[in-house]
Amino acid sequence: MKFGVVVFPGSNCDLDAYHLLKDVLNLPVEYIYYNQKIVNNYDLIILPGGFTYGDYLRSGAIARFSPVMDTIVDFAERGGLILGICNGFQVLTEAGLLPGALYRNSHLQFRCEKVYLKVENNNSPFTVIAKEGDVLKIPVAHGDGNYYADPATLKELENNKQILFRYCDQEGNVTEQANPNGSLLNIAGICNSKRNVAGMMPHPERAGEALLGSTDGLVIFKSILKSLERGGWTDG
Amino acid sequence: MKHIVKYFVAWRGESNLQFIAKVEVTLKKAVLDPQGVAVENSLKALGYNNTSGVRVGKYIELTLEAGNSKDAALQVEEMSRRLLSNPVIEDFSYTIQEAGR
Amino acid sequence: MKHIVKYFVAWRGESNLQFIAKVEVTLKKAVLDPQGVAVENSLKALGYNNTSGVRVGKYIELTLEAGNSKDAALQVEEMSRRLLSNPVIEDFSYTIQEAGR
Amino acid sequence: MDNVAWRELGLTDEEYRMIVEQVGREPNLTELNMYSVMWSEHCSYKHSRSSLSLFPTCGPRVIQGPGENAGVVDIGDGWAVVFKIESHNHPSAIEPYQGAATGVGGILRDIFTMGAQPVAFLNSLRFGDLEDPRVRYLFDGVVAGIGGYGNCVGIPTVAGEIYFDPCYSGNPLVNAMCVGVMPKDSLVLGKACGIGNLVILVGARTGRDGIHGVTFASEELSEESEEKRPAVQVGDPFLGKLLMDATLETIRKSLVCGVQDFGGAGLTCALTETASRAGTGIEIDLDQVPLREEGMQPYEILTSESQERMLLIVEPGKLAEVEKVFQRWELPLAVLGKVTSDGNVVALYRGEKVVELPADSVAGGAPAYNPEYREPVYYNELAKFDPSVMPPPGGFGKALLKLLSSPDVASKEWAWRRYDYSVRTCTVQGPGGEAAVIRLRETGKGLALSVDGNGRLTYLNPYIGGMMAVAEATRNLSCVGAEPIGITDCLNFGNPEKPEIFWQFRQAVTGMAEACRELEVPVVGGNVSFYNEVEGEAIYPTPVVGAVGLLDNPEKACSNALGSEGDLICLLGAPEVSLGGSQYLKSCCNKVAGRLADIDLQFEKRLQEKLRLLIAEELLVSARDLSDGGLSVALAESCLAGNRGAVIDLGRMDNLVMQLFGEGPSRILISFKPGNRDKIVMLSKESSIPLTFLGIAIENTLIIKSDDDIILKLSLDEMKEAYGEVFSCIMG
Ligand SMILES: Nc1ncnc2c1ncn2[C@@H]1O[C@H](COP(=O)(O)OP(=O)(O)O)[C@@H](O)[C@H]1O
Ligand SMILES: [Mg+2]
Repeated sequence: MKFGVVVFPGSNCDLDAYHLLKDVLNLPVEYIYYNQKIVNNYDLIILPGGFTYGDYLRSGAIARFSPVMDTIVDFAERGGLILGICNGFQVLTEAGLLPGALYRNSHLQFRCEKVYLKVENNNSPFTVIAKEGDVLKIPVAHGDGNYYADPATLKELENNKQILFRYCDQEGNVTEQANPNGSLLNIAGICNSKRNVAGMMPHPERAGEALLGSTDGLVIFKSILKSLERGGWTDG
Repeated sequence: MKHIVKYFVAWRGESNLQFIAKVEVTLKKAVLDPQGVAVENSLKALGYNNTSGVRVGKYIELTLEAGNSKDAALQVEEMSRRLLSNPVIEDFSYTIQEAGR
Repeated sequence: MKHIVKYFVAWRGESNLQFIAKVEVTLKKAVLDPQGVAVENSLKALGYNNTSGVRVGKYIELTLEAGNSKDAALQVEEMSRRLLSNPVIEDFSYTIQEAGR
Repeated sequence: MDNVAWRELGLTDEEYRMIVEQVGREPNLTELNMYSVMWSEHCSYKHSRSSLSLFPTCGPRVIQGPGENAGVVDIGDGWAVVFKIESHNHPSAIEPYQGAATGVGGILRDIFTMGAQPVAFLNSLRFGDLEDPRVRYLFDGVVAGIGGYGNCVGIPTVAGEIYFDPCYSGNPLVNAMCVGVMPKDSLVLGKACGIGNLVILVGARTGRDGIHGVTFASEELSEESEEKRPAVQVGDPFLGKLLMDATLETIRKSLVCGVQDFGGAGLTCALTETASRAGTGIEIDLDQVPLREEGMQPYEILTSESQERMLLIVEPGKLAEVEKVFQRWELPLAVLGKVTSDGNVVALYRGEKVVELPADSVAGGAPAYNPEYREPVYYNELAKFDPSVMPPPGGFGKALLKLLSSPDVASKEWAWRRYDYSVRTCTVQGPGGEAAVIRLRETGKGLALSVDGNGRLTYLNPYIGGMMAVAEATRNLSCVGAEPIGITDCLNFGNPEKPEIFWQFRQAVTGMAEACRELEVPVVGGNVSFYNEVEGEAIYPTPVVGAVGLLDNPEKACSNALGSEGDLICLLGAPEVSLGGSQYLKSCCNKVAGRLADIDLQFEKRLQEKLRLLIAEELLVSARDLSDGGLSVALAESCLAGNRGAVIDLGRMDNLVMQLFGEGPSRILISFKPGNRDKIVMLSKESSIPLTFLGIAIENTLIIKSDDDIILKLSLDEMKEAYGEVFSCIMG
């Protein structure tokens, strides 16, 4: 088994993802640099959080043209598992690997806080060990997490059950108050229609140790391990 | 505040024309523009080696009512200076157009 | 990538004119513009009650070399679509002007 | 030379005479500019140097005290902590976002310059009255700028403090602190070592940023166009982050012999300081400096404060490897020249020698002044005020709500939720606690961090105020269970050439130094910011202390939140308090006056030691220092943090205002399980530390009784609203 964490110029949660995989979960993991090509056969590639290229112009806009992205697109097309966290999610939408776009939080401020996520769907390699309706406590830290997609795309996301997580309150109610950034339908995380590529604004890698306040983020990583044990993810 | 009150009154009194104002706000020339640099590098990496001097600024579009275009321009000038731009580091320019023309 | 190579070649080959391109990127009408709302509120708080429909976008200025203005426009169109704007949420428009004119 | 030149550059005739003597000839204009910036107060500390020598700077753990870019303290296991605080007050007053952002960027470079991986930011802020729209603009911009830079570079901002007072209206204070860690043996100093080694500049291109005070009367520059005017420094956190990673990589790979960041006075400072520290010289070619603008003059290149640049001293044989590291991130690198042996800094421009100056003279030759000082009239006047005549208008409950909703006391979450405080996944306790706690992955230990200062107290009594700042900062560390191991300080004052201001300065530094000695905590670095005045009106004298503590086990860090119902609540420490200078007087009675409670530093030390012991023995549920607002605010805040109520009985008391709102040092509100009571009583008795039983934790309501009379009763919701929503209301 091998995990890869992509390092773009300006990524800054690469270390956190790496640490979680290596030191908390004891998994083999290596960095993949922005100017490399993917040569190894990774079981999962993480696009971590941060401010790639300073988030100048638009979050993720410049990173998506990094040399490594061509091979990441190939990897996705071959069915490889990809998880974009925060800025990684933004890069994936910019690259067209996930539908929609993430733009300025509706209140216009960067927001760092613990939020609650409702697991909307467990039919994905990223949520398979969760029960639908489970509530996870995971922090967000972003300024551009406001998810937008046009009505047709939203409908498709719902119909295909591509919405993995929505912002909710502690009891699991999806309310406007629980929405930290103005995202349509309180969307916090989605996957593609093949279900091998997912993106989420909250940081599961920051919720992996009790000392730091929550271990709920492990649900996502353990789901990934579970589906890998089962021999990968086949749609359906 | 006196200025504004004046305009405000002016507008209450006579204005019935609609104008579209477009304001461009850019960093002053001597001020570092990290966004511009990043975008220029990215354009070059994409093969547009023929680009240079990229600057990234803000663009603001708004509708305003005013008695005439001169009055509209004065107001846009004023709001650009007071709110839309930060005179310490930014310059602005604008155009005014009567709506529906 | 093929596209770019074409332009790149074109530029190497023939271009000797300099153009100034100005690109305005705005959120699509259907996309809520929180910055626009905030600016409009501030304008109103300052007394500009006669303003409405404020939208805040980006303004990008750059210099490019090209053989002729049509070629320059094609390239600006392309870079706007690929990098400068995100078609999912944004529209863009641009103007081209020969430098020094 | 026309004698107008040096005066216009801010040098006195006597200073100019010293320069001529030290150089052995009259300097040219470029050289004079270099002297002007290096002999400025900001770089030469000419008014503060002799006072700063009062600070104790040594200790068994100190690896590097003041004099380098940051202080370095041993934290065991082969590791060291590196930290420093710095002001960016004046730039932030002009352009709050960029001023604060570049302040954060600057202090970040001071830390990684030494070879340390930055792990945390802190900040201490002061603004005027929020009624003023300009103040709101400054406040919002500064907070956004701190977040804008810190969030982007991926170093968590874990603690800070914010206060408001009209005296800071036109002159906000923005003090930023950065903390880093590194293996002890990878310490790098800002020294230009090794004759023949290369002098390299990496990072941003040099523009005309922040070339100030440089008004030339000379002909060549008289036609300064609009565009040549000094520009506000703009930070590029993206570049800053890459520069940090790449610089640290060269240090880890032992590719560099010296590293120096570019701060105030730019290239001039970096060149002369590194050469002076190493006892060497440097010769560079200004034409090699990558420029952002055309037509820059040598003096502009030499004094530009463009951000995100570093100076590296590299052996020629290692150049290729250094280049490789910087190339990975596509960072520009330029070889400017080399280290020489003659002690001179030489700069060539278009083939001509434009500068040849003794490095020691430029970097360290400035005179040290001992300014006059005089006790200001207000001092005795204000101390006479008798605050006992100020009962709470509208009752105790109303007064507490008023205090909780005053911007000084109210929750600063509106600001700190805009800072990424959890990136790097090491933040055990973020903003909102007594001190922040971060775990060190490498050693398993923890660091506790706090920043404190109280301008109002220091104004009323600079000597005690100075002691209080040190005591409170270290007390906050002890509240989480950490042992204070070093401090850094930022001294924000008015114009030191005014005797009353210098008196404030001298008194405050004396008090701070005494507290450091008694509490056995060394000062390993800091910063002085003078001339914080607008139109002759100075700010409150505001010394700010950044303190660093060590925790053997971060899992044992104590919080300030009440735990379960039934837990006992006690006051640990001295019961003496005063309403003089209190937050209560300011917020509820609109008065800044009175005599401060005294501080017994020996007692403070014992108290902190005992508190740490109680926490190490895991006897406590919570610990909170009593500061602004006294007992009442501490109780309310502990309730809010734990989402618990409390019922408190003060017994028979004559002066309830004093008991509830009076302030004084050396007091901690603790809570614990009833089963630990006997042990805690015994341990506090052992060191003769008073322990006063106050009450127990209950659900939902704070009730305070005196002799069976309920004198205050507030629901958690009422307090939450007062405490939690002020800034969203004011700032939107
Ligand atoms: N108030 C102070 N207390 C202790 N040390 C100080 C103080 N002010 C300045 N110093 C020390 O003097 C030196 C020069 O400070 P400064 O010029 O701010 O550094 P830099 O060049 O990194 O900006 C530093 O080592 C700093 O720690
Ligand atoms: Mg320094």
